[in-house]
Amino acid sequence: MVDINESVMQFLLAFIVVGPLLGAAAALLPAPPGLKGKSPEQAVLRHGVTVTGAVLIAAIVLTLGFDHDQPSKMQATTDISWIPALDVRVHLGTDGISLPLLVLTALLTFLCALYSYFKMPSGPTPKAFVALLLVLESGTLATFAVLDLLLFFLAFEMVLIPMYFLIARWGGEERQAAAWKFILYTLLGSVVMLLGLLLVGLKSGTFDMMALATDNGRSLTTSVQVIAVLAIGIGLAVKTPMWPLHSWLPDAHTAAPTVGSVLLAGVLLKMGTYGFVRILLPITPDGFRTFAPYLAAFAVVGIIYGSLACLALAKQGAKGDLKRLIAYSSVGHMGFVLLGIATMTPTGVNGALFANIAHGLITGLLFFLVGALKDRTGTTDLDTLAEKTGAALYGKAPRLGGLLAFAAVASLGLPGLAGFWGEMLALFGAFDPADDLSRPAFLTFMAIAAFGTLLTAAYMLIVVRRVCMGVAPQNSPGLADIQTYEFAAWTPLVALTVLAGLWPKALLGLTDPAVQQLLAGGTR
Amino acid sequence: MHLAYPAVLSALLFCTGLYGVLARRNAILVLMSVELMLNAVNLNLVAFDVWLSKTAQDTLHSGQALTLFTIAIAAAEIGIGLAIVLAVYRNRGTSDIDKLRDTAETDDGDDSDDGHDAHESAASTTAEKAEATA
Amino acid sequence: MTTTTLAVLVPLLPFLGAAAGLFLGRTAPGFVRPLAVLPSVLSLALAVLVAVRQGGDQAVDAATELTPTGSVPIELALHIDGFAALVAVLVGVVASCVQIYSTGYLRDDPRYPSYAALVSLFTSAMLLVVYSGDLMVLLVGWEIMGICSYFLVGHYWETPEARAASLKAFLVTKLGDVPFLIGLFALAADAGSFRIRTVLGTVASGGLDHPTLIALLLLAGVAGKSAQFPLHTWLPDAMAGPTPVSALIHAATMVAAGVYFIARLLPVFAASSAALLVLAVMAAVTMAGSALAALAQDDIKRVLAYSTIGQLGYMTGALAVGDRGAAVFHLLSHGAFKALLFLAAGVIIHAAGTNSLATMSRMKDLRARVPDAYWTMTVALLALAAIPPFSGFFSKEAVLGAAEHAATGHAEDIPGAAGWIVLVAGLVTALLTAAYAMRLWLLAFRGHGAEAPDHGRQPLAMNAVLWVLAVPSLAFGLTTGLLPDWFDGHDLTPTLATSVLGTGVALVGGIVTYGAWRHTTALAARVPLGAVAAHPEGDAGLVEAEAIASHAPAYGDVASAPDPADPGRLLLGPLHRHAAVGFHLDAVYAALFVRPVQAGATLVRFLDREVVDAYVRGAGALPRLLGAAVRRAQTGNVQTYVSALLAGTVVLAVAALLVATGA
Amino acid sequence: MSSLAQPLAESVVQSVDWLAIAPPTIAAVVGLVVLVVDLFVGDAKKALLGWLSVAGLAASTLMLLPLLDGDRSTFCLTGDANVCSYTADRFTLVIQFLVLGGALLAALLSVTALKDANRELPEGEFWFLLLSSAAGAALLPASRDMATLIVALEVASLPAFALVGIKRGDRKSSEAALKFFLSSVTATAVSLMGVSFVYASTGTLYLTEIANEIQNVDGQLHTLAQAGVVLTLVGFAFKTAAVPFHFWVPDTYVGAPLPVAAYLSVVGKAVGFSGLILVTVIALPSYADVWGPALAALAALTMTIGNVGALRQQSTRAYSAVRLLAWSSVGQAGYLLVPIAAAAYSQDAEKAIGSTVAYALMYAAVNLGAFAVAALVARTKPLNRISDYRGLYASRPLSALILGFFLLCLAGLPPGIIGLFAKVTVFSAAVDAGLGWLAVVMAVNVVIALFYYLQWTTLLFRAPEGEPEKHRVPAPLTAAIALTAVLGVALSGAPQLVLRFSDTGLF
Repeated sequence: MVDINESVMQFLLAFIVVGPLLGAAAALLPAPPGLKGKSPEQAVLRHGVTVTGAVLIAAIVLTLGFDHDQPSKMQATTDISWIPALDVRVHLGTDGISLPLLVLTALLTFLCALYSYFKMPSGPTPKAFVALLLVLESGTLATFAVLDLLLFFLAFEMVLIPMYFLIARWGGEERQAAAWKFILYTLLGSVVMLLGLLLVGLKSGTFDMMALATDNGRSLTTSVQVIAVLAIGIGLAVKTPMWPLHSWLPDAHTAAPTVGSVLLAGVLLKMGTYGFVRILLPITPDGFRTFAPYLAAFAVVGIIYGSLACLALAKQGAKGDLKRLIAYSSVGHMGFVLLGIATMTPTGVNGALFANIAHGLITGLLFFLVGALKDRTGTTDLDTLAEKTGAALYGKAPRLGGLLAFAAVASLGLPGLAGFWGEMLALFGAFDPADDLSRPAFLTFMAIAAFGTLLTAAYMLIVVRRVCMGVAPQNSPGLADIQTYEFAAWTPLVALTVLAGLWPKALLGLTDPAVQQLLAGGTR
Repeated sequence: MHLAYPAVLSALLFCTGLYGVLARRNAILVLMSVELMLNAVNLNLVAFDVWLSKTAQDTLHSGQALTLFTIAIAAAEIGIGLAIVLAVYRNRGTSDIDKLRDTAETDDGDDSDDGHDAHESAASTTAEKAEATA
Repeated sequence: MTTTTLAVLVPLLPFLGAAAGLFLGRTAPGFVRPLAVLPSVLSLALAVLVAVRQGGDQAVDAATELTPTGSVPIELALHIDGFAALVAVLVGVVASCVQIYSTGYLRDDPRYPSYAALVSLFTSAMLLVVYSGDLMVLLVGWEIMGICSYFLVGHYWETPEARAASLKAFLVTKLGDVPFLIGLFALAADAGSFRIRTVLGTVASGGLDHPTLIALLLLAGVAGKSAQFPLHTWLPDAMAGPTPVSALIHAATMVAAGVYFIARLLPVFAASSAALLVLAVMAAVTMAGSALAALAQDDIKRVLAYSTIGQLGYMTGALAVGDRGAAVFHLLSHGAFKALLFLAAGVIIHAAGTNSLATMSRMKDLRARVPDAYWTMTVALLALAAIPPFSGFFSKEAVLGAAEHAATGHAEDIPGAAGWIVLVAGLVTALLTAAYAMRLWLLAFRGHGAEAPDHGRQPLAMNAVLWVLAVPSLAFGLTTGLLPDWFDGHDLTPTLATSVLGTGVALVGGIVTYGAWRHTTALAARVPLGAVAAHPEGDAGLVEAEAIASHAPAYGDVASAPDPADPGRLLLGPLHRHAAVGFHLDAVYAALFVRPVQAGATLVRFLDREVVDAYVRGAGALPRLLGAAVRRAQTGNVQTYVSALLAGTVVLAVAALLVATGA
Repeated sequence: MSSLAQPLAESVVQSVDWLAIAPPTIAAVVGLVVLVVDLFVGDAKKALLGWLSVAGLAASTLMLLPLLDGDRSTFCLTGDANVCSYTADRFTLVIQFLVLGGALLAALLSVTALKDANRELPEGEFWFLLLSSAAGAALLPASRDMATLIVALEVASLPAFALVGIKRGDRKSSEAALKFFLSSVTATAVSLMGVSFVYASTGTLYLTEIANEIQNVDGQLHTLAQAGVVLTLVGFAFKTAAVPFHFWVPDTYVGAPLPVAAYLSVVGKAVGFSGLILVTVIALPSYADVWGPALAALAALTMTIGNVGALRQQSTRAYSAVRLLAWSSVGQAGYLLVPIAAAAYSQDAEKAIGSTVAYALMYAAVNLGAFAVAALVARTKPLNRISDYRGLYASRPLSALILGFFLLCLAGLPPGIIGLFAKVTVFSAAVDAGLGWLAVVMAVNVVIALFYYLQWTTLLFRAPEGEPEKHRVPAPLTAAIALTAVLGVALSGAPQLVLRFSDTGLF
């Protein structure tokens, strides 16, 4: 809307990617004399908030400066050669597909920094915590802003060490095993992805995503494309997570601190799905076409599997953990995103990207709420929370109960809230998949996935029944209702969920032209 | 004389040397068998050199040059080998190769005894040396 | 102000009221009541204005693109024809009455602000469904109504019945909505747009590939939302919510949305005669089954719930014979008198302190305690039983007339069989309706035994609303002449044959029930029964919550009561036990859906822990085992090292030679 | 007579290009000078020898600069000028830089080690041995005929045996020296046998000549030649500690003084794989189908056994830190062998070899850095267990961060960006050559390796048990750590400095 000249836009994007890194380095140094603040911990947490705030403002200005009439054109691009030997170029840029993800990441990290400024998770020095948080932010933002395959791999891996430490040092019980499983599983996936990326890069001669997308796989033989899609697909599927490769997610979420879970669910899962849209769809279309039905099948199984797992956890007497339940719900939601991508139609991919953003907002909010619940009641185990009739959160902390009900309803995909459009478009894409994909198969997938939404509604509302409703004995101590800082951290998420629900054009207007061009063979 | 004779002889020599290295327990004998292996190689080289120069392929006689080098190398090696065996003998009182198990990765928690038995054995050897020099 | 801006304001006002109510709820309690009532009344006024301006001629159409989707764009569209205008007025009327009634009903309930906001949100969602010209925006309104019904039915979340009923209500409607969504996709794929006008155009030009399949898919959604067989089981349980909610949602508006949707897209259904036949059979089964079940219910609100299912069966029957004028006419009149019945029932429950008819039949002079409720309820029951000159008679006769018209083969491309099915079922149900109406009236107001407790005058707000709704129940019949120009112009005046037959059958039903009552009422004195609320002096909401909670402990079942003095028990005979529990459909669903899903859940839990995780843990253990082997190989003996070295060399040499020569 | 003698003399006395052979010669000469000076220097000023050797190594490294412009070769055949024994081309210069740089860093570590050992270790002999070994190691990459190759290998190895056993009173040191000696000598004997077979089948020792002659080897000599090829590789594979020949590594590194272990892990390995490259790529390109699969199998086995061995190290056992570094160096040797194996399959062998050189440079800098920090910690905690590193961040934050950085470089994960890109070059060499299975094995190994590297890194940042005691870090040790750290960070910033060798032709 606001036209900002190109060099400022380039600087903004570069600042968004590199800023947090500098902030992380600065966080390790002792606070400068002027900004001492009450205590070193408070100073460094405030430093975290300021850096993430600056990055968020830069992201918002970038969005304002972004030319909304041509979202398919790559804007704010910087292109500097870094390692000629490996043909690696620092090629940054953003278009309709990556801009919303950039803003979502900047927002979620800022809210996490703000939340932990007031409520520092229990664990060692906050200095390391802020530094790791900023490195994590830089890694995630780089993943969405980078247009070079090897740099994408570098950013993909940059996220692992900080998240490992966040889980291992500030997590809940048996966090070590969960952190190990997270980092080793994801690393194996990403190294296999590297093989695929190298295969594509070497066979086509360049690692530049834009050139490869424009080439649309013409210079790669079909067999090379199939192998590349298999390798890259496995790496991305581990990160998404796709059904059989998901077993690291529940453990990581159960053990991670609230902020860690929010970022893990809100941002890290998106790197996998973004990889599918940015790399596999445009660069190796033929290879992806052979795997699309299998990907759709796994996605649909993931939806049903995730929902059934949540139902098992939500049952009375199953001693299910609430964070583990939300983790499995993420597996289900990501199943919809993968189904959307597997249809290879503009509608499906638009739905996938929309569901990406919606899942980030809603699951981020859910994890914040469960974290707040854990701070208040000391446990997230459903059976201890809801003794016999339920935890009666509506009675004890009405606003917290109301917000939890709102988040649950948004998560089950109520139309009018963000969760619905993504899933609906993915199903609509599956109803009429790309022409050379088998229609009957995708119709059955669509039917099963639609039934999945019913299961999602079932376990979400069972959770609301067991947590929010129930008989509150008179003598039970009332829980503290929502504090101001929690309100500040959560209102943006609630507002955006409602806004995206009521006015989906804000996102689909951006992604649709870019997706149309991406699927039409990237002709400029 | 046909090439096969020296080649077979050097192979035999090499194998005996090899057997010596693997089977003997005393370090000195192991060194001697290593020398055998090196001499087998020298024999091989010289034999090939003669065979090649007969068919005028190699006027440079590099086989013999390499033999000279190998002899020099063997000499240097045996020098250092003996010095090391002497050090082992002086430290342990025996040059029996099977006893050399200190640096192995044993499963039992040998960190505690490792530390002090290194000291006490050093103390015993220094005591021996002291009375030896005296 | 053009009609379009007026039309946009109609759903927008309650939405803004809801949003304001939610935010100001805690901070400024003073504003909550006006914020609840004013938007509904204002939107009612605007709806009337729009209806008058539209006046049944050309449909008001306006659209702006809501969002591109990659293939079929979704538009924020309005399509207001005669039907939409009038139904919107009905919604406005009932919503305003319910809001006013609720101010009295939930006078000192701390959760009133959120309740009022949700009712306003519901009203705006229903108005969105009525006015929307785009199917996807209709679905948005459709599902928001579902979630509002979930929250409102769960209003008394202390009582176990409310917790279970709210979950069941949402899940059963959602089960219907899944095929509904797929049906919408099919329509949009064939028509190339979600706009209703384009869809109707495509249907007219025969563009639908599989009209039967699409019709059946849409029918599943409608059955879920309008509580038709087989997805009707949630409505009786939803009576665990507050009475105004039942009056608004489960009598007049939400359940009517399904019928209204079919009326809007009738050409889609008319395109395949098989669909019409299925619709007719569904309507017939719904009508008969629910009427029988109504006879066996002890809870006054469950009787009315089953009655609603039956009357909706009438409307779907009218649609099955292709006359949407009759269907919407019956929808309007039923909306009015059924809302009145529910609100009156609320008053009675508050006065009697119980919702059980058996207990009421053991109280004397209940009618003296609540005269307003008594008279308005009598009017509504007569309308329900379709006794001339009440509004029910005219609308029901319109339906039976249309059925007879189709049965005698006059209606083109409507299968005669559908007409006969609807006609026969309609007459049987007319008889049963009169029967349970009479039973309810007798048990409630003709009870004798101990003096009914006296808790003083009912709040004015509640009584005033009753009289407001009594007017249309009485006078709506007179508008049969005016309505056709709003509808498609078919004549709605009752035909002689069906009127005589219908009224005769109704009178027979009533008299038989009176006879049975006279015979059994003597037994009432000998078997004392009572399920009375704990705090009768509380506000109506509190009394109702305790009444609902007290019913199951007192009688061992939430629906029926072991009362020999109940004429229904005599009339139904052996059928009574089955009718009371709604013909065991709940047990069937538990076996068909609930148990397999739970079994699947435990299977997944086992699979996840034992199979998927086992591979991951195994992959972790493998390097450890290998590592142990390697470390054990480090024996420390140098001769083993050298022998390994030489063995390695030999193996390498042989392998290299083989590979070189072989490969 | 004189005229006859004159051409004969001419033909006999070769013209020697002294500048080309400057780096190894300077190292050797300085070694001798140190040995002689040791006689005249009193006990107090023994440190002078240390600084003299460091200066000598620095001088020989600087002598590489003038050779940068063109390929210069010397000791050539009078008859055929381009068949030479010593060539200083780009490959040689890079490996010599690696070797001499590695020796320089090891020397810096040794200066502190010698001072701490206060007269237990003989300074004069130590420096002489170190310099002579460095000279041998510098000679090897330049040698272009089998004789010089074997001699250089031996000159690099023999002093190393002595260096390992130099701690007079220590049982472990002598035992380690004996094990190292016996394994190495056997390997050399086998290698010499291979050389003799190759010589028999080709009739020459010059690598370039072997390349031409070996193509037209007739019938029954063919199997002899193939056997010769494999046996020749054994000697060099032993030096890089490929799997069947790796058993000596853990025991030797534990027994040897830490600087020597560092020296062996870097320079020893450099000698090994440069020898491998010379033999395979220059001497026997036509036998690629023999040594290709052999090296690929070796690489896969080495990686897996090395990483898996390191996985099982318990952190509380004595010397577990050095033993872990030993096993990790075996694992890293596997990564080094992959591009050489890939050279057999890809058309552009030199590009693949460049990946090994690039990875080796990264590995050298980072591994020596890790050893330097290990030496620093060993000064206060002699048992050098991994558990002694617990909470290092509390007492020495900077060195903990640096060690963490080095370990993550070895693991190949950001923040160790140079480690990541070096691994990417090795991966791309393997993928380019179509060795898919090897790339997958390597991927699995990266994950296994991360486990023990990251376990050690997390240990650094955990809360320390006892109170952290503070004392001064000696100057040479800080210099070594600072040099490697700056090198690592600079390379992470601009990996092109190292990775460009994987792009340009080296020979």
